[in-house]
Amino acid sequence: NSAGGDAGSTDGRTLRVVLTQEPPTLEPCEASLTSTGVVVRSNITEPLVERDPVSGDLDPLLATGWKQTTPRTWTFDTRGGVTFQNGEPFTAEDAAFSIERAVNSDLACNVEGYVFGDDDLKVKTSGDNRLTVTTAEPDPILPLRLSFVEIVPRTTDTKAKVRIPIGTGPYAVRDWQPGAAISLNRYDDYWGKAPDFPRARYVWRSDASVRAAMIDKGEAEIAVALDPMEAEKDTTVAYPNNETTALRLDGREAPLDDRRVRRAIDMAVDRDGIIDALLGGLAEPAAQLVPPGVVGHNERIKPTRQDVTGARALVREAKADGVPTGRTITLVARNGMFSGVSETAEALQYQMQRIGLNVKVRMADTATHLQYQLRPLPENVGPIALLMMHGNQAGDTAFTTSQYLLSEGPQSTFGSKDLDRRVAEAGALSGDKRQKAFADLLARQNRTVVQYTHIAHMNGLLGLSRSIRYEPNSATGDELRLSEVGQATAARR
Amino acid sequence: MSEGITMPGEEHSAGLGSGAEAAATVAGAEAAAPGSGTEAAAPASGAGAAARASETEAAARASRTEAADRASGAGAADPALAPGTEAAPNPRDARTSRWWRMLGRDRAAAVGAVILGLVALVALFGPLVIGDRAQRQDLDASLRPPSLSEGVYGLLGTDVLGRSVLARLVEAAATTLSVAVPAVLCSLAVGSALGLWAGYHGGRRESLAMRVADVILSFPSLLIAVVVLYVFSPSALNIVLILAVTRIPVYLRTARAEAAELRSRLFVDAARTFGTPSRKIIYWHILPIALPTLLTVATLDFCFVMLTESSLSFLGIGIQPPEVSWGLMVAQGRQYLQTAWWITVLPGLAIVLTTVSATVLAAWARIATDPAQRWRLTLPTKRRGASAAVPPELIP
Amino acid sequence: MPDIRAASAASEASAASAASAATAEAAARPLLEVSGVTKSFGSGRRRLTALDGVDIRLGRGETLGLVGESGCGKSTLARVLLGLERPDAGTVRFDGTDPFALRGKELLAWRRRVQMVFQDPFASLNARMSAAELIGEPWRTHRDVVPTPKAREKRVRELLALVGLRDSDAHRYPGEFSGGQRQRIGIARALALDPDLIVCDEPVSALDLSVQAQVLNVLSELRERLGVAYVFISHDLSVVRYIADRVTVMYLGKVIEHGDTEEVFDRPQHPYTSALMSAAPVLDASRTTADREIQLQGEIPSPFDIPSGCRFRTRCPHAENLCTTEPPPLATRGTTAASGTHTALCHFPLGVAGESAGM
Amino acid sequence: MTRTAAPAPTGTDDPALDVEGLCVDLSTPLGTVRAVDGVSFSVRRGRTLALLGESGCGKSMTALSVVGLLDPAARVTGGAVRVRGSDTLRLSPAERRKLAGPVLSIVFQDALTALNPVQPVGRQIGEAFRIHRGLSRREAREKAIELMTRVGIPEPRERARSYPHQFSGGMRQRLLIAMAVALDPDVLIADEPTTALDVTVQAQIMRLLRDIQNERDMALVLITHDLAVVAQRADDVVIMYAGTVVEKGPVRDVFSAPRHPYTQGLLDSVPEHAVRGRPLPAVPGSPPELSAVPPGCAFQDRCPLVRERCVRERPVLRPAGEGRTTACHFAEELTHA
Amino acid sequence: MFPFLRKRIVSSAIPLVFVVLGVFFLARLTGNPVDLYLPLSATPEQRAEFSADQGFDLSIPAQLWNYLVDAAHLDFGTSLRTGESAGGMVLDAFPVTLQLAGVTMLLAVTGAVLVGSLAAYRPNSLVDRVASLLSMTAASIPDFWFAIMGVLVFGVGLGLLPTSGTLGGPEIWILPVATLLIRPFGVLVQVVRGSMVTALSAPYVKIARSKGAAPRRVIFGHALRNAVTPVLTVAGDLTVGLVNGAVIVETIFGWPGIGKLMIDSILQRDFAVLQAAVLLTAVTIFALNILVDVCHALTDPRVRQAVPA
Ligand SMILES: Nc1ncnc2c1ncn2[C@@H]1O[C@H](COP(=O)(O)OP(=O)(O)OP(=O)(O)O)[C@@H](O)[C@H]1O
Ligand SMILES: Nc1ncnc2c1ncn2[C@@H]1O[C@H](COP(=O)(O)OP(=O)(O)OP(=O)(O)O)[C@@H](O)[C@H]1O
Ligand SMILES: [Mg+2]
Ligand SMILES: [Mg+2]
Repeated sequence: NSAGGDAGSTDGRTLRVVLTQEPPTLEPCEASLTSTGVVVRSNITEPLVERDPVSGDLDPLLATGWKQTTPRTWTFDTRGGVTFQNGEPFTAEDAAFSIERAVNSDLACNVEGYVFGDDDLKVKTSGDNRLTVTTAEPDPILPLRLSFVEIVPRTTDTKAKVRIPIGTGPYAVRDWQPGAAISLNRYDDYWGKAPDFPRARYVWRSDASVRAAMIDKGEAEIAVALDPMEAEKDTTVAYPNNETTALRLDGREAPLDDRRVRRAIDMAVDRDGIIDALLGGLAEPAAQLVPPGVVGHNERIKPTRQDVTGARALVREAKADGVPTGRTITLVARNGMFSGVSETAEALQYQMQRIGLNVKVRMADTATHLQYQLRPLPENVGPIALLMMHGNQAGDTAFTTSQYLLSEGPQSTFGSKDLDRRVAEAGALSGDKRQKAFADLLARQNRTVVQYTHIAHMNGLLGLSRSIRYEPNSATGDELRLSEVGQATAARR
Repeated sequence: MSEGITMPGEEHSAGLGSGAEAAATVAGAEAAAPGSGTEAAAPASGAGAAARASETEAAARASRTEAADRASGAGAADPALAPGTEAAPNPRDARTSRWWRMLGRDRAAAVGAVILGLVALVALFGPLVIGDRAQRQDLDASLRPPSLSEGVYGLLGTDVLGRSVLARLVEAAATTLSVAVPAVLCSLAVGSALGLWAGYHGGRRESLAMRVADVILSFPSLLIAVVVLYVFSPSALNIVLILAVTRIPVYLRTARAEAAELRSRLFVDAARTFGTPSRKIIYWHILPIALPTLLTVATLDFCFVMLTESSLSFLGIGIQPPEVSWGLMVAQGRQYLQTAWWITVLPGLAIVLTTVSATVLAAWARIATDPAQRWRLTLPTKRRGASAAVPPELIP
Repeated sequence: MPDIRAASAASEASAASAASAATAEAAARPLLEVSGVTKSFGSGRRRLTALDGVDIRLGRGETLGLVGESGCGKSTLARVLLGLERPDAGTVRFDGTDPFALRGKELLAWRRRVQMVFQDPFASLNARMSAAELIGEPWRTHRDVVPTPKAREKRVRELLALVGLRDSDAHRYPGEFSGGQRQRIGIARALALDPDLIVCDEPVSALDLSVQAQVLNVLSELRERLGVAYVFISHDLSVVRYIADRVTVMYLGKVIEHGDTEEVFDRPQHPYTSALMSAAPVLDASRTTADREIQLQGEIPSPFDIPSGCRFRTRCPHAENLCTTEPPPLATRGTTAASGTHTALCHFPLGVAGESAGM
Repeated sequence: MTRTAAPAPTGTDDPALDVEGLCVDLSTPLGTVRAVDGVSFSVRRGRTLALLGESGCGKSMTALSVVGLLDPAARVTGGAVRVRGSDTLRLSPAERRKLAGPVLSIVFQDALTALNPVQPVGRQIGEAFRIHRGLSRREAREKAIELMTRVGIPEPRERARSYPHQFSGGMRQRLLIAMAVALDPDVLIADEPTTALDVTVQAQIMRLLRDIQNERDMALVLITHDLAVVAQRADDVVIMYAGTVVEKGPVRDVFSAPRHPYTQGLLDSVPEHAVRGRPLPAVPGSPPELSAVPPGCAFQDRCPLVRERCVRERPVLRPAGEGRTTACHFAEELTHA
Repeated sequence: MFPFLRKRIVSSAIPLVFVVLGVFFLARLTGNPVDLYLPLSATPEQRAEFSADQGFDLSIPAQLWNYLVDAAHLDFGTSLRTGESAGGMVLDAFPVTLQLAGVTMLLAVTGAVLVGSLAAYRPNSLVDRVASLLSMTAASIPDFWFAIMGVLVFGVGLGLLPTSGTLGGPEIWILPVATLLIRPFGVLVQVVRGSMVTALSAPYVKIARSKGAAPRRVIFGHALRNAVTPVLTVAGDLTVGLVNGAVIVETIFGWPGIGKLMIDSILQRDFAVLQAAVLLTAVTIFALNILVDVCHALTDPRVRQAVPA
């Protein structure tokens, strides 16, 4: 620990990663929290199956194969010859235990609510290597859901969450100095390919410029979530991070209850301008809540082109019909949602004002923002345009629609009966039909409901030191696989 | 340790001769005329003579003061306005012009005053001139560096939304001042009132007030800020209120200390012997004396308030866009430090310049308002000796 | 002092009436009667008795000189007389009433009758008020005394004239006056309410000789013309001897000798008084004091720890065992002058011819 | 110059302190004024010279310029201050510091503030030994205790550890004297050493000063405006008015037969000489403001003898009898009055 | 001295109570933290269950009572965010802040005493004016700006210092301390200068000079100790500011101090941690005030003997 600061010295053997914040815990069943998952997932612990972030296909990990035996039952074959970092062998019992612990216990694991809702799962093992999971309703995407369950040994505490987990992953936790750093050691008995770096070390800085400076200074090899300003440097790599920003318009309050006004707002936004000037060009204009690569993404809908005159005309028209377009709309955004968020909010406000609406900005903290985002929605706050960011990590639009498009969806302000029905129908489908049904659904919301003014599919910006080689993908933000990082033997790209 | 002594190059004769002395003598002679004129009318004997002699003396002294003031100020005394002919100079005019002259004597303070004046003018009238320029966005013109070719508004470059930094600086001046000034004034008023009351009465009332100050001081002000700004609305008014509340202890302590010291002064005792109620003693006797110190603290606090507002912006709980303050500009611009320095350096410079000017001016004002120190301003800087101390209450 | 006499007719009139009233009632009852006044500060071990059963009496138009070592409680007594400090025990009767029992209007009325001139003319005038404002300050509270602004202006001019200042001085600030002139403003302010009693706490000790003479002249002039009574505190014995009718000598919070000025100065009974007299340097070089000076030994005892018996015994050249055990009795000696007696608090008062300072 | 412990032999006619034509200029709001104007006097060892005059006439200023402790606002513009054969005004600060203490020493008036409130008095008294003799802390303390005994502080060993606020005014003044005489200076200047004290204490202090002076054969310059003190304690007197010397001579002679109307006025206004009930014969008026000392005689505004010549011409110090000088055009009239 | 201290301690403890109560209620005003800690899709039942677990379903007075009872047993609850004991987290974070604040104030006071005395010794000299200007500027620079500049210039540009972090040699202290330092230093220089000017014109300084004391002796032997009272007061208050508000430095440089912990727990509605942190800082501030008083008493014998009125 000399001149290199927290991240340790540049010894070429330690991979130093600088995050935005300290993980509150490393408990695997909380791995769907970004700040925990980025350290734990696929580094310390592994799930049965994993989703390929690029193709969207499911790949075997601790399960070698799976199939749906009845509409409500799936069986999994687990991998043999795998040991936990404490030396215990991995068996189907462990997998069953982990599922029980994450989904059915009283631990209130984050993954439980996030991926599985209320429904409990029935888990059975037969022999060391076979596992049967039974759901209450038919579930075509159960393996995908199970990709969120990190496998821990049977010895793990079931009464309380653990801070430092044991898993089967390529790295094991060596040491956690609270507030300062988390160090990992390569797990030498890892069943898969041994990673390049024998050691890894996480530190955290909340200021993006400091994270960037650490790469520049050679104090870290990887820095996450850099500011778009840094995009021009050759030490940064952008990657699509599955996040989509949008304005959610509260269709219950005038003037947003008028579709013309909502459509006008959609037309008022200068997506290209915002992306170029504020997001460093690191985003794609969006027309839907899910990015390409997610099941249900509709290739055919194009982002709305900015059309100020058209938008003004719509607003005027609405006004002529007695819609109180002068009422102040509150544009709520969250500090730190993404880099440049407050400028983006200002730009949106300005653009909305240009078409004759009255808008004020309110920057909120996470807790306050959540009050606006989640049902029960706050009362008596007037018309709200909520700047939100949605990340579909699971890769299936069903996760999006149930939250954002249902008229009673937890994160939706309104909707239509027709759409609700279609959502229910699409959820039961699989394969191409599923894709088509969801794609159609998304296009339909844009035509009939217009609850969202989609802004951009975001990109993350990763700082990478020249000494390493790493290809980020859409999952990098949630699951930074250290084993994919290699020493830069040859010149990088 | 003998810098008071200069080595005379040659033996200095004991008699008259220095230019300054000659000037003083002339002034004295001038002044003697009206004095002796009045004397002729009055009878003279005993203590009466004594009294009268001192009257003339005082009169002469007064007119001398004016004469000397004039001479030293303008460098050319108008003979038509010699003390003899001048019946009753308007004291207000004389006083105002004396202030200007004293300001002129302190170059640093004069520069400070000019800067502050400019800032105040810009804050008052700037927004009228620039119209909506500070808000007008042009995403295509994002981050243009300062240049002469882009018209007035391009002079200082543009920010990331393509807004003119100059226009934003102007508008931010208004916001910044409209936050800092009321915040300082509120805490000044409340804190001083409480502190004077506590200090004058002493005893239980004093300890009560001091405990209130302790509570406020040991409260994490960030907590209050977050609660008020996130839970209630994050308006400029609320920022003003928070800043005002958290700064109250500063004035409270200062005022208490001053009042506690002043309450045992003889003229306060004197007022009590007339039966003057405490409220009025505080208002008539204590407040006027404590005020310069309190105002100095206030000026210095001004700096603190601006910085705090800026730090709140850094944490995202300061002035909310699209309103803009210098602090917010610095905070928002910090990520462009490497690519577009002007967005953050210029407002930072504005803060530094304003507060340094205010501090310099406050130091000057302390001397200028103190009759016992004021004369120092008439000396050349080198010989001015110790100027007024920054009061110890300069507590952040 | 012709020019003081030349003051306006109004003040002349009020002065005359006050003077005649004073003479009429003078015999009837004393203006001021203080008996057994005790005052201490602090508490517990740090308790300090500043006044311990002090008695004084003062008739109308009389001047009482109060002398004593530094810290013996003179100023504290003055503050008690002014109602600035409430005594722990004992009574103060001003013209028959107890000022500490007064409230509201009556209190204000009493406040009008007793005024004070402070030792330090620099500190007792608020430097930010003009002479006129300073003199008129009491009227801000006592609005009825001089009701209209016009009348006030006039009265300020009268008062200025009375103390020998000019009209034009009204708009000057204390900083522009010399020490003597300031002290006159202080006196004028004390006179603004037409008081019956003025307590002067070392009014001249901050002033130098020639100014001191000017101020003393103003004070005695006023006494003659307005019939004001004074309590005159000083430790300059020659000044007291010049101005006072009676003298009270204090030591460590107690009155140890009281009597007519001439009596006390010429035939002191208490050894402390006698030592005091002898220590005062005199101008007349032929009468150098070196030979007859009574040198007091030791320091003044701490007021926190007052000696038993006679409090002067620690330094008294005549102290005997009795003095340690018994508090001294009040020794009274027949009077020579017309009024009052000459008392001393001593076991062994000095004889008439004995160690008299013989000035 | 190096310090030699042995005092210069007494009896020589060389004055221990010789001030000649001292002028001090003062920067004031009204410009530069001359606060001390050509003041000359000298004093031999064992003798006492009194500097007498109204408040503000420049007595302290004279004393401070002699010891080199003037405020930055004031500066010496002329004259010479000779001690031990060298003119202190022409010495470098470091050389001057060597004189301060062993040769020239001063006692200030305000004992309340002149002692450092946060240092034990023993340390303050011993400091001179540490500076000039390089004694250790302990040795200096012993010396300090000796001195405290000398000035009559009871239980000096214990009291050396006390702080100034634990002493009464008179004791503090004695401590100041102890401090000033620590190194047996040739010249001791006492600037109003008793003004704030009451008569019995004043008498004690004056006695102490006299005893110490006799013991160590010092020259004493006593600054005061108390005529009685001067009458009793001084050999010679210098009377100052508005920055100038108006009369100089042996005390006895000057007081019995003043040759300047100001001296006369001063002597008259002493209440000791007054008859009760009669007004005191005060000197009317107040001294001129330094910025406006009239041309001619500075005393003209207040002088009962003022003539036309006094307005025109400033009187210079002239001999007026043996050992006496006065600055009055009409000194003879007073003499014969 | 002891009665004086006892009295001071008793009277300062009262504000402590108010601070604790105040934080409790203010925290409750910020709303229910349930949403933050449950997944966005959590059901109402899950929310209710979570609330019950954490005791947020009780009435506010009941919550307060529980809190006070637990606090009396030095149990400050567990952090919602990390599940650790709040008291432990706070105690872990505190030394960092204390060290930062301590080092900063030590340097600030020493530096200010040197610079301020130098300036005061020759008022209005070049040194004085430069020192005054610099100190005023230092006191008015936004600290986060200074910090980021420092990182870019010294960390990246010149490569002299590490950019941030807490582990490593003494060099890692430089930037954080410098950032924290500027304002207290600027303020203190002015305070020291002011009170030194006063002290240097005091009569006892004249006496010291009349004894032939050299400038160094005059300044440090005599004037300084007399001038130090206001400096101590201000330094005490500045330290209070640092204990309460090193947030920005801790945020930028990644120091896991109490300031950052406090703001994080405010933003995360982690009441237990917030309450524990505020209580600890309030106690520290209380101790600090007493310390300042003791220092006053140590430097000034008059204070030591003062009879409490
Ligand atoms: N407010 C007070 N609190 C505590 N002690 C006091 C107070 N006022 C006076 N004393 C003490 O009471 C004693 C008498 O004080 P006082 O001022 O009356 O003396 P004095 O005779 O006027 O002295 P001087 O001649 O010095 O003016 C002194 O020991 C003084 O310290
Ligand atoms: N630092 C200063 N700044 C301005 N004027 C000063 C200063 N010191 C002294 N003076 C003025 O210089 C003149 C001479 O002062 P000095 O102190 O020598 O008088 P003094 O004779 O000692 O008077 P006192 O008897 O009151 O001590 C006075 O008019 C005084 O106002
Ligand atoms: Mg007194
Ligand atoms: Mg003097």
